[in-house]
Amino acid sequence: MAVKLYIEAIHDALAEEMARDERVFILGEDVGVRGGVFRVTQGLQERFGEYRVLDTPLTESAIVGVAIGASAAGLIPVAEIQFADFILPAVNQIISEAAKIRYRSNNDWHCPIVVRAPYGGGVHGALYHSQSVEALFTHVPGLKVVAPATPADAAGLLRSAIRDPDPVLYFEHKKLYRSVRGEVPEAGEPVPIGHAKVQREGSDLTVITYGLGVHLALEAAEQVAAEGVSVHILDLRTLRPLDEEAILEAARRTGKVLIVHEDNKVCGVGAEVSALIAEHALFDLDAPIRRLAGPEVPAMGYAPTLEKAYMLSVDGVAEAMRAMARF
Amino acid sequence: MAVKLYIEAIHDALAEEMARDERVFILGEDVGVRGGVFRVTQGLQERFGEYRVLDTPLTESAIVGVAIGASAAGLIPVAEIQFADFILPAVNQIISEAAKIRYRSNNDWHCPIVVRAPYGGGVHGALYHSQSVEALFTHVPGLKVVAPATPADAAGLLRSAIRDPDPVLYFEHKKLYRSVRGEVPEAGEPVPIGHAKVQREGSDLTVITYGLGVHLALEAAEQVAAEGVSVHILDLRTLRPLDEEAILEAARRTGKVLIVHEDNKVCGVGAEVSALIAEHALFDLDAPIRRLAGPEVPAMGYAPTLEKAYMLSVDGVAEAMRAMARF
Amino acid sequence: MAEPLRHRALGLTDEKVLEMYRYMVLTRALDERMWLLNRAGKIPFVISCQGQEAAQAGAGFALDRERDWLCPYYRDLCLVLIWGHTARTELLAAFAKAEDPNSGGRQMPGHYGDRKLRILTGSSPVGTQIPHAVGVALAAKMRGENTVCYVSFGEGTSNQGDFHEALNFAGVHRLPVIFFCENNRYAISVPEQKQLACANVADRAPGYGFEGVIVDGMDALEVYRAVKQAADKARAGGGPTLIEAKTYRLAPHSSDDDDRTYRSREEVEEARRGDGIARMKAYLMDAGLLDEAEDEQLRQRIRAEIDEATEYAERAPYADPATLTRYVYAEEGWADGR
Amino acid sequence: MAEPLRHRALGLTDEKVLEMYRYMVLTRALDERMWLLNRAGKIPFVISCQGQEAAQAGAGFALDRERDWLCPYYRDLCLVLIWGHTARTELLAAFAKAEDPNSGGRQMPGHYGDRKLRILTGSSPVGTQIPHAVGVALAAKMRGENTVCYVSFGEGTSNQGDFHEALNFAGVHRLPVIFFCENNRYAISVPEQKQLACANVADRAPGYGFEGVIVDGMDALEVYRAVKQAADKARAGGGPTLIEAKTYRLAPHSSDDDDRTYRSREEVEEARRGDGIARMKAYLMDAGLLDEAEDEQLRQRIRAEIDEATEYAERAPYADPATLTRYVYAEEGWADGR
Ligand SMILES: Cc1ncc(C[n+]2csc(CCOP(=O)(O)OP(=O)(O)O)c2C)c(N)n1
Ligand SMILES: Cc1ncc(C[n+]2csc(CCOP(=O)(O)OP(=O)(O)O)c2C)c(N)n1
Ligand SMILES: [Mg+2]
Ligand SMILES: [Mg+2]
Repeated sequence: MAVKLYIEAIHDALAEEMARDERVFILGEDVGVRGGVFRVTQGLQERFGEYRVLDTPLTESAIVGVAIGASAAGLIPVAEIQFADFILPAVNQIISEAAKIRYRSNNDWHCPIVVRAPYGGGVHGALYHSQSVEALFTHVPGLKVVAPATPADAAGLLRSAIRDPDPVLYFEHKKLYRSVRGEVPEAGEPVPIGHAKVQREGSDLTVITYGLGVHLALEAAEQVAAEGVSVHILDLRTLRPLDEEAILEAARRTGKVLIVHEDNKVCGVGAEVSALIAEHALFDLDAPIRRLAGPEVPAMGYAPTLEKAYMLSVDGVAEAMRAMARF
Repeated sequence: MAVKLYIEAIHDALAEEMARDERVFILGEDVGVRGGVFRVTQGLQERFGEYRVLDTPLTESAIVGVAIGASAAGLIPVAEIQFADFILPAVNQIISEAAKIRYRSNNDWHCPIVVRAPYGGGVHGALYHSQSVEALFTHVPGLKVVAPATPADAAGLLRSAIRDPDPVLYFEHKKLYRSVRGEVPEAGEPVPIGHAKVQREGSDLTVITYGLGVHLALEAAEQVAAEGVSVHILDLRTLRPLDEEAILEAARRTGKVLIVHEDNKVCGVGAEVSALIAEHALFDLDAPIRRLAGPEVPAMGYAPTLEKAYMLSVDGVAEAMRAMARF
Repeated sequence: MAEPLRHRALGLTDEKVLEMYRYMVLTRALDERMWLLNRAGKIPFVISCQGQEAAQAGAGFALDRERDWLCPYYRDLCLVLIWGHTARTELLAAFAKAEDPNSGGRQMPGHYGDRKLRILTGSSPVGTQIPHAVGVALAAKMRGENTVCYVSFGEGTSNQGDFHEALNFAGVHRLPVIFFCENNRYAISVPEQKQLACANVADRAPGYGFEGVIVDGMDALEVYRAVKQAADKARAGGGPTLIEAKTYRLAPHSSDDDDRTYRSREEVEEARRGDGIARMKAYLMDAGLLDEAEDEQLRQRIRAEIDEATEYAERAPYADPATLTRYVYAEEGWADGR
Repeated sequence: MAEPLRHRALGLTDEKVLEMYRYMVLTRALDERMWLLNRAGKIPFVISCQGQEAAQAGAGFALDRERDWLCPYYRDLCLVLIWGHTARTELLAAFAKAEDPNSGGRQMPGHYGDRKLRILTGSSPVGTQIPHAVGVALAAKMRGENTVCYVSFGEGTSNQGDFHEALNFAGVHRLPVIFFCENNRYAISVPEQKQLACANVADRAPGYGFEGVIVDGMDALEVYRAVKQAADKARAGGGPTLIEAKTYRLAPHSSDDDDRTYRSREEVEEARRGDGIARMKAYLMDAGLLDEAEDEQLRQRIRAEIDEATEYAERAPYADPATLTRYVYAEEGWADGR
């Protein structure tokens, strides 16, 4: 096992998949010569050539649309959207096209594309370089959506996304890029899409979360453990399709569910998680299902005061854990 | 009170608001000379002139973007998107721009636009003329989203939307246009945004729904009433902001909640409704919260067999009511 | 009598030009049949290509049916017939039957697609196919394949953002793609003067660094010439071409439209006089390749073919409602063989 | 000595041209200060306009500050200073302070907006402001107001769908809008040859039925001429103009960028020799309107102004975190006075 930064895990998995299968190629803004504004694709153009790491014009809809066409012709495009906030011009290509190509052609055509996008806040990104956009896509049949929290899952889910026969949106949290380090198996095994993972075993309450939330929850769980509260943590990893079984099991495990995500609360992924539990495990609950999520504002402010007020924190999560444990 | 078709109520409210306030104008594809492909704006260009009912080029992003600019300059644009399915090219303008203009300018600028879009199926519209797209927007702070079910609400909510100082998405169900008739107050009173409405009082179970679902639920309630099941029906009317109080009250009223909508289930509006109840009224529940919604397929097929299999039906709703009553 | 030799000068045999004509007549007859079926309440919807057959026939014959790709739009009935679809397949689509190769009755008619024929599946939001075509061409360039990707759309659609982004992308990388605009003067009710700020869609090509060509879309041979040139150029590595075929939509926008609300009958009649099918017939008769009796025979054969296809399609089964939830994602064991 | 009279021939008084120069120098000094503050760890981010001041100054002076509208982009520091913002307001934004008139510290610096000055609020996704400008111009036309709306953007952004849709819309309705492209040769790391399939962004104008003008963006007076002509034309009902100012981005894309990874130092140095501020200074000195001593005085006054503004901005308070949830929607009692 090698220990890697989250961003290194993504970089290396990309390189390995490209070496493994020559149909895989990357396209996006500044991904080539510059190696990406976050340096995720650094060195890949030198290694694989101009066309396999293609600098495109500044046109998100075309990046995804061209990827779709190339995938129809037998390639496996990995499109990079520079910031998740800028995926919105490509929404029509993603939802009207990529998501529906297999269904509308009655299984004749398919669309094995990956769309990678750095999301999330806490990096002075202000309103338009901090957003979480996953909930716009988790509603859409035909799409798969993943959001890894650890280097191992970042690598493993990227491999799965690239090998998947259907379109996968791959959201990588910017704040994790260089703040999280972890072991990544050398073997290069994919992590299957659609499977949540228990990140900590516990018995008093269950936290269901993903992305940065996993790390906040793990730290908060340590905090409250000292106070005798035992927290069970489920990392969703895949946001569509949700791992219903794992969610229900985690909920039943403790009877108390706290859902945590950075994205806005209303109609976020947490709503679906909660609804699933309310539909299938209601009588196993000992407390109302609580959601701790981004406040209902369009996005987070640039001023440090505002960014901090927006972001989830270890203390905030710990506080919510305590309140739920007391319930 | 005049009795009007749903589509007439929309047409008349548009005309009255335009007459009342000369800043109000309509723009969209085929809205002028043709009077709209559904004839919602029929006769309005003759009455108000070419520019107040403006035929635009075939460009949804520009329709919304131009509306935003015109609203900044003091006008009140009512943009028509010909089919809700075709709102997707305008998503960036709606979510990145309209929804965030007030917030990002710290209350300096505002964006009083209305975007009208016919949605929903059951009219042989196949995959791309039948979609429900509301859940893409109900997640977004800064937007308001309404979906009236009756002619009176269609008129009253349209008035409110036009007079609202913030962007409002107004979804009108195509199948209701000419199938539903009802009384519309002459006075032209707005129906306030953010208020649900009890459409039927009952005591055994609560149905929470909107749009076409209201009519299916009302019919189904009649069916099961004959069998002794008393159904309470709450019509959400506004999908963002949700009327939390009314939702919780309706849930507590019977302790059994069935949520019904045509849109896909996962991460749909029903998920938020369910999560609200699971958060705030959990201990008032006598049964799991059930959601009856569109199946998890990209959209509904053209073949009548597939359309029928997709659509909610009175029988299907009645069956779900019975199951819940028995619980 | 120089005129009658035009097709030979273009490298088209007598047989080919007659075949071209046959496709145009077949298309028109099939299109008319669909209107009849719609008016008889047998099919819910028709979207018509009347007036655009010549443009499509010229284009279809100029491409290589064995290797080129199509990203057509909903009026390209003649084009997909040339590419291997039949009256039967399109009537199966019109009746929304399970056997429809385009979508198994899932999509409206006119939403073409067929993987084995390299017809990329299309949708309704206009213009989305244009970047797809660029992606197909990019793949061809990356793999050094000598194929051309052809994509078509209306003049209204040339205002969509996707048009712009796609043409620029193709221009930057000099990709082997032909952008074919069937300018039929209207986008539903909106006439081209209210739709386009420029006189010709082709005027936009210089903004993408390649050639824009205007061609009389009622003249199949002229369209053939333009598309052949563009295809040859693309295969030689010369990059994309934007071709604008000036046509006219003779029918209402669709069976749900009433075009009398926005254009005069005189205007439509005037356009009808320039109909590409009549012009092709006159050309063939002038050239001594066709006489009235042969034409009548041809039309009879086509009618029979359409009758047979109608009967077949009408009787064919709908998709089993149990298939509603299939093919959202790849199913267990699915292998695309890529 | 014909050259030194250029500004008078353009109708600019000596005072005006000196004022123009002052804004350019102020802008550069302010921009440089922000880099220093960033490198000192005092502000998290800078987006720079170095190299584009001349283009902005020429444009700003050609418009009517009392009635015209701006939809600027993130490099338009010089433009918004001309329009009434100050070193203080922009440093407040750079420090993300509550008093920042653009956004109260909610947005990154460079996201200009000020309702009382008719500077429409901007965002980060590029190009979205272009249709907004068309909407402002549409409102002006509908109300018979004699205002012009000016919108600017980079050459990379001219590939976005919104550019295309907006320009066509404005062309169809001949709206009073000026589309001003500040072509600084790069979109982050992507050079214009990989970004644009055409040689000039201005080549796209014919596709929208109006004039495209190329102007030397390092020459403030030439830009003034072009924008003035476009504004006069727009006021006279002549519709839109697309102006492309050829400039060069002298600094990295932003404080997060390292431009050595994609362009040579030689190239940057070469461009620096054509810097618009130096050229304007030389012009003024040639014209006898400025000498070295006066220039030094001017720069000192500007430094003092910036020092004072820096101090003020640094000390100013951040937004109270309790304001986080305000202004998502209009609050009770809010009246826009429209
Ligand atoms: C994005 C989108 N907006 C609106 C529509 C509705 N619509 C269908 S066809 C059409 C007009 C298309 O005009 P044009 O591109 O000229 O093609 P034509 O139908 O004339 O061949 C419109 C507005 C659509 N299908 N997609
Ligand atoms: C829609 C969108 N995609 C990507 C970005 C990230 N981004 C910010 S500036 C920029 C380059 C812009 O280039 P250009 O339009 O030439 O303007 P310049 O910065 O050179 O002045 C990019 C890619 C963005 N802001 N918006
Ligand atoms: Mg047309
Ligand atoms: Mg640039």
